[in-house]
Amino acid sequence: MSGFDKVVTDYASALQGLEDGMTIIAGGFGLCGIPEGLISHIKTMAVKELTIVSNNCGVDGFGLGILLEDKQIRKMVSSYVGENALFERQLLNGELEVELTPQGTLAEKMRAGGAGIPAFYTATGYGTPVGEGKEVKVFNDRPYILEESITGDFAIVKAWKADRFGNCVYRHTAQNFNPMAATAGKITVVEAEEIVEPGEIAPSEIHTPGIYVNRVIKGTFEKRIERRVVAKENV
Amino acid sequence: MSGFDKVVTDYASALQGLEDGMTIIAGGFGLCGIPEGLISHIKTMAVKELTIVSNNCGVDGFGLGILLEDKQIRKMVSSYVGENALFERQLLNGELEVELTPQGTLAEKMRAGGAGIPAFYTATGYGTPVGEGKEVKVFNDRPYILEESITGDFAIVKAWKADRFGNCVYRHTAQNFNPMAATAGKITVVEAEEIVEPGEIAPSEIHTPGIYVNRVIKGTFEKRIERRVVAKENV
Amino acid sequence: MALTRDQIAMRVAQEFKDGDYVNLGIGIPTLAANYVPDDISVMLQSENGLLGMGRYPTEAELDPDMINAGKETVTAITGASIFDSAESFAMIRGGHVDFTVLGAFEVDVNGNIASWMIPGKLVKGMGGAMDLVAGAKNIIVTMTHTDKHGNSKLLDACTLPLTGVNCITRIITDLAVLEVSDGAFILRERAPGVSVEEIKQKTKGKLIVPETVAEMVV
Amino acid sequence: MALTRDQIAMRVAQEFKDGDYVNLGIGIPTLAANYVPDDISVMLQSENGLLGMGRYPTEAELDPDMINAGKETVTAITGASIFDSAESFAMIRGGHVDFTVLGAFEVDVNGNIASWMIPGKLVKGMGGAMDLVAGAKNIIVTMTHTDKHGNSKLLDACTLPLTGVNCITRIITDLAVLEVSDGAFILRERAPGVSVEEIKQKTKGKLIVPETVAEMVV
Repeated sequence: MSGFDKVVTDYASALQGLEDGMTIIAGGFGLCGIPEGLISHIKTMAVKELTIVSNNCGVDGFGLGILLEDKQIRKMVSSYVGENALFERQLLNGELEVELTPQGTLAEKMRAGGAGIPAFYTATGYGTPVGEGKEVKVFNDRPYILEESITGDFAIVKAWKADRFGNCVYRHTAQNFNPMAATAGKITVVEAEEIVEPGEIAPSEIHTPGIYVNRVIKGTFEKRIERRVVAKENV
Repeated sequence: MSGFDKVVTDYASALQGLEDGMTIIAGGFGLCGIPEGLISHIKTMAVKELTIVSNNCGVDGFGLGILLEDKQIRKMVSSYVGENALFERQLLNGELEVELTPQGTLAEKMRAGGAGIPAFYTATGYGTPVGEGKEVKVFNDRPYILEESITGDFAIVKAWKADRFGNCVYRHTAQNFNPMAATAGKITVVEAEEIVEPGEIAPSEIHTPGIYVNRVIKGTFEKRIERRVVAKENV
Repeated sequence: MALTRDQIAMRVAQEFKDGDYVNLGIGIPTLAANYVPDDISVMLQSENGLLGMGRYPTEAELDPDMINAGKETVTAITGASIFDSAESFAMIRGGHVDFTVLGAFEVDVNGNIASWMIPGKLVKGMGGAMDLVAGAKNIIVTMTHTDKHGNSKLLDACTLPLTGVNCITRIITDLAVLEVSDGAFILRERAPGVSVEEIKQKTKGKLIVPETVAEMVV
Repeated sequence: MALTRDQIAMRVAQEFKDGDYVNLGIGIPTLAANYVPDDISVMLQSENGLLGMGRYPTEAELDPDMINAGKETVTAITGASIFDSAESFAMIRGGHVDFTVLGAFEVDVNGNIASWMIPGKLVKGMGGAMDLVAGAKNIIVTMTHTDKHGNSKLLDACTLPLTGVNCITRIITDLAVLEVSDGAFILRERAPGVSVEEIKQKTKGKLIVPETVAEMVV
C-alpha cells in the first residue's frame, strides 16, 4: 500500500506548496490541540498575506500568535480573538482583518466545505450583525440565514495518533475543530504525537479517515496551558 | 445521576407514546444494524399510517418488511426499496407511498434535522427527477438544489453497546444510518446488544453521546444476512 | 438587599430539573454548578466538545488536552463523552441542550439579547454565544439589574448590537426573577429585602407586576 | 471482438493510479478490483460506511455486521476505517473519492447519465448513485455499447430520467473507450478486432474519431 503511506519526515515536505496569499484552515481551540510544529514552520517559511480560518489566534509568542510577529496574516476568520496584544495592535492599525463567525457556524462551515455542501441555513446570527447582508428564509415560522461553506488551500491538523494511511484519533478535548479542518483542505497536513502502523487504531474508533489526509508528520508538542486552574481543596 | 438513567426493561415502555400517523426515523442499512425488537414491537402495537424514514424497507418477513403485513406504513422515505414482494404490491396498489431520496442526501437530511439546520444545498440530484420543484442556486458556477432536513416523532436505533446514560457505540458497518437517526427523533430509543455502566465506553470512542438518547433497551438480535457471500477459495 | 454573585447562582440552580443537560457561560453562570440541589443531577455541556464536564483537576490530574470552553483545565465525569466542535454545536443548535445560562449587557421586552459587542470598544468575538441563544430550549440570562452607572439593563429595545432575537424568556438579576412575554418583563420574584418599587425604578423596559410577587429563597 | 465483462473490468483497472480511493458500483465495476495491477494499490470505499473494503469472508470470518454497499458480507483490510453514512457521503459529495465506476442505461454527449429508472418499470431507487456521480472527481461509466435490441446507449440526449448532469467524462464499453468533451464522444480506443466503422455504426450520439485510435490492451 505504498501509495497510501503519507508520512513525511521534515516540515518543508509537510508544507510544500504553501504560498503567499493562500487560505489555511487550522484545528485547535485556544492553545489546545494546535499543530505547533506546522505553525512554527509556517513562520520560518515567511509566507505572507495568509487568510487563516481558526477558532482563535493563539497568544503572544505561542500558537498562531507567532505568525503575527512578521505580519504574515492578512485575515483571520474566527469566533474569538484578541487574546494577545499584538493582535489588537494590528487590528486597530488596519494591518489585519477579522471576520468574526459564531463558533458553531464556523465548525459547520468547515464541515460543509469538506462535505461538498456549499451552503446551509442556520438560525444562529439572525437579526444580529452576523446576519447582515445574508439571505433569510423562513422554515416552520422561524427565520434562518444562509451561511456559505469554507475550504482552504491547506488544512493543518493536530492528532494524537495517526497511522501511515492518515487515519487519526484525537486526545480528549484536543479534538475540537481538528476533524472538520482535516476535511476542508485541498492539502491536509496532520501533525501527530505518535505515528502508528495501519491496523493499530481500530476501524470504528478512527475519528478522521485517511482519505482526507495528504501528509502526516510526527511532531513534538509543548502543549502550553492557557488557563491553568487547579481544584482548591483536596478531592 | 438517576435522572440520566435511560434504561427501560420492556418494549412497551421503550415505545410509549408512539401513535398512529407518526414519523419514525430508523437506523440500519438493508438488514444490517436494524433495531429488530423495536420493529417487532411496533408490529405488535398495531399503530397505523406511519411515515418511516429509513434507507431501505427490510425484506419479506424481516426487518421493516414486517410492518407491511398489516399495512402499518403509509409512506416510506428511502433511497432503495422493493427488496420484497409485499412492498411492490402495496406500492402498485397505491396503498403505500414512496419518496425516493438519494442515499447521501437522506443521511444528511437526518443529520441536519438533528443539528438544527433546516436546509442545505447539494449538487446531488440537480437536473434529475429528485431536483424537480426544488430551489436551485449557483455557487462557484455550479448549480445546487436546496434540500430540507428531516426529524421524526420517534427515532429507533440499533447500537452494539449503550451505557445507562445513553452513550452508544456501533459495531462495524452496523453503524450506517444509526448515529444520524439517533439525533433526529423527538424521542430516540436505542436497542442495544449490551448495556454497560457509564465509563465503560471511553469518552472519545463514543459514537452517539447520550444527550440524543431518551430510552435504552437491551435487545436480542437474529442478525439475518441479506446476501451471504463467502470467499470461493481458501485464503 | 441585592443578591451576591453566589446568590444569583443559587437561584439559577433552582431552575434545573433532574436529568437536565446544561451549558453554563463564563462568570456567574459557571457558579451555578456549585449549587445544584443534592437530590438532582444535571450534566454540563462545554461547547468545545465535552458533555459531562467535571470539577477542576488536582495537580496530578492536570492535562493540557482537557479544557473547557473558557480554556480552563478541567476534568470529565464518569460517563462523559468527548466529540468535535461540529457535533458539539449540532447538540446546541439542534435543541438538545435543555438549559443555557449566560450573562448579558442588555435584554429587551422582546427577548432580544446583547452580550458580545460594545461599539467603540475592541470586539473580541461572540464565541459560541450566538449559537447557544439560537439553539437552547431554555435560556436564562444572569446579570446585574443595572450597569455600574445605575442604568437599567432591562430595556424596551436593546441599544447594542444583538447576540440573538426573541430568544430570552427568563432573567435572573441581583434584584429579581423576571419572565419575558408578550413584549414585557413580568416580575416573578424579588430578592429578599428588595422592594417592588426599587425594581420598578431600575427597570426601563415595560414591566408588569402581578398582584403577588414572591420573595426569592436563596 | 467485443470485450467480455472481465475484459471491460481489466481495462477499467488500468485507469487507476497508486494511492487512489475508488468506489466501485455493482456488476462489472466490482470486477475491476480483481484486475488492479500488482505494482499499485487502490483503496475501496463502500458507501454504507467502509473505507478499505477487503475480499469476501471465509466461513469463519462471516459477520452480519460487516457488509458492503451491495449488502454482501465482506471483510476490511488492515488500516480500514468504518464510519456512519453521513461521513461516508461527506467523502463522496466532498470530492475526496478519486474514482467512481458505475454502470448506466444511457450516457449522452453532454456527460449526462441515466442509470436508475425506466418509466413503466418498477423503480427501486437510486441508492447512492446520484451522490456518487455528483461527487467523484473522476467517473467511469462501464456498459455494453448497445442494449439487447442493438440500440446505442451513447446518445445525443438521454431519453430516460437522469441520475446526474454534465458529470461523465469517460466511458468504457465492450467496444471502445470514449471521452466525453465539448458535446461529443471522442473515440480514444477500440476493442481488439473491433473496427472504427462498427463503433461509428453503434454510436448514436455525435462521435469524433481522431486520426489514430489505439487498440485496447486487455
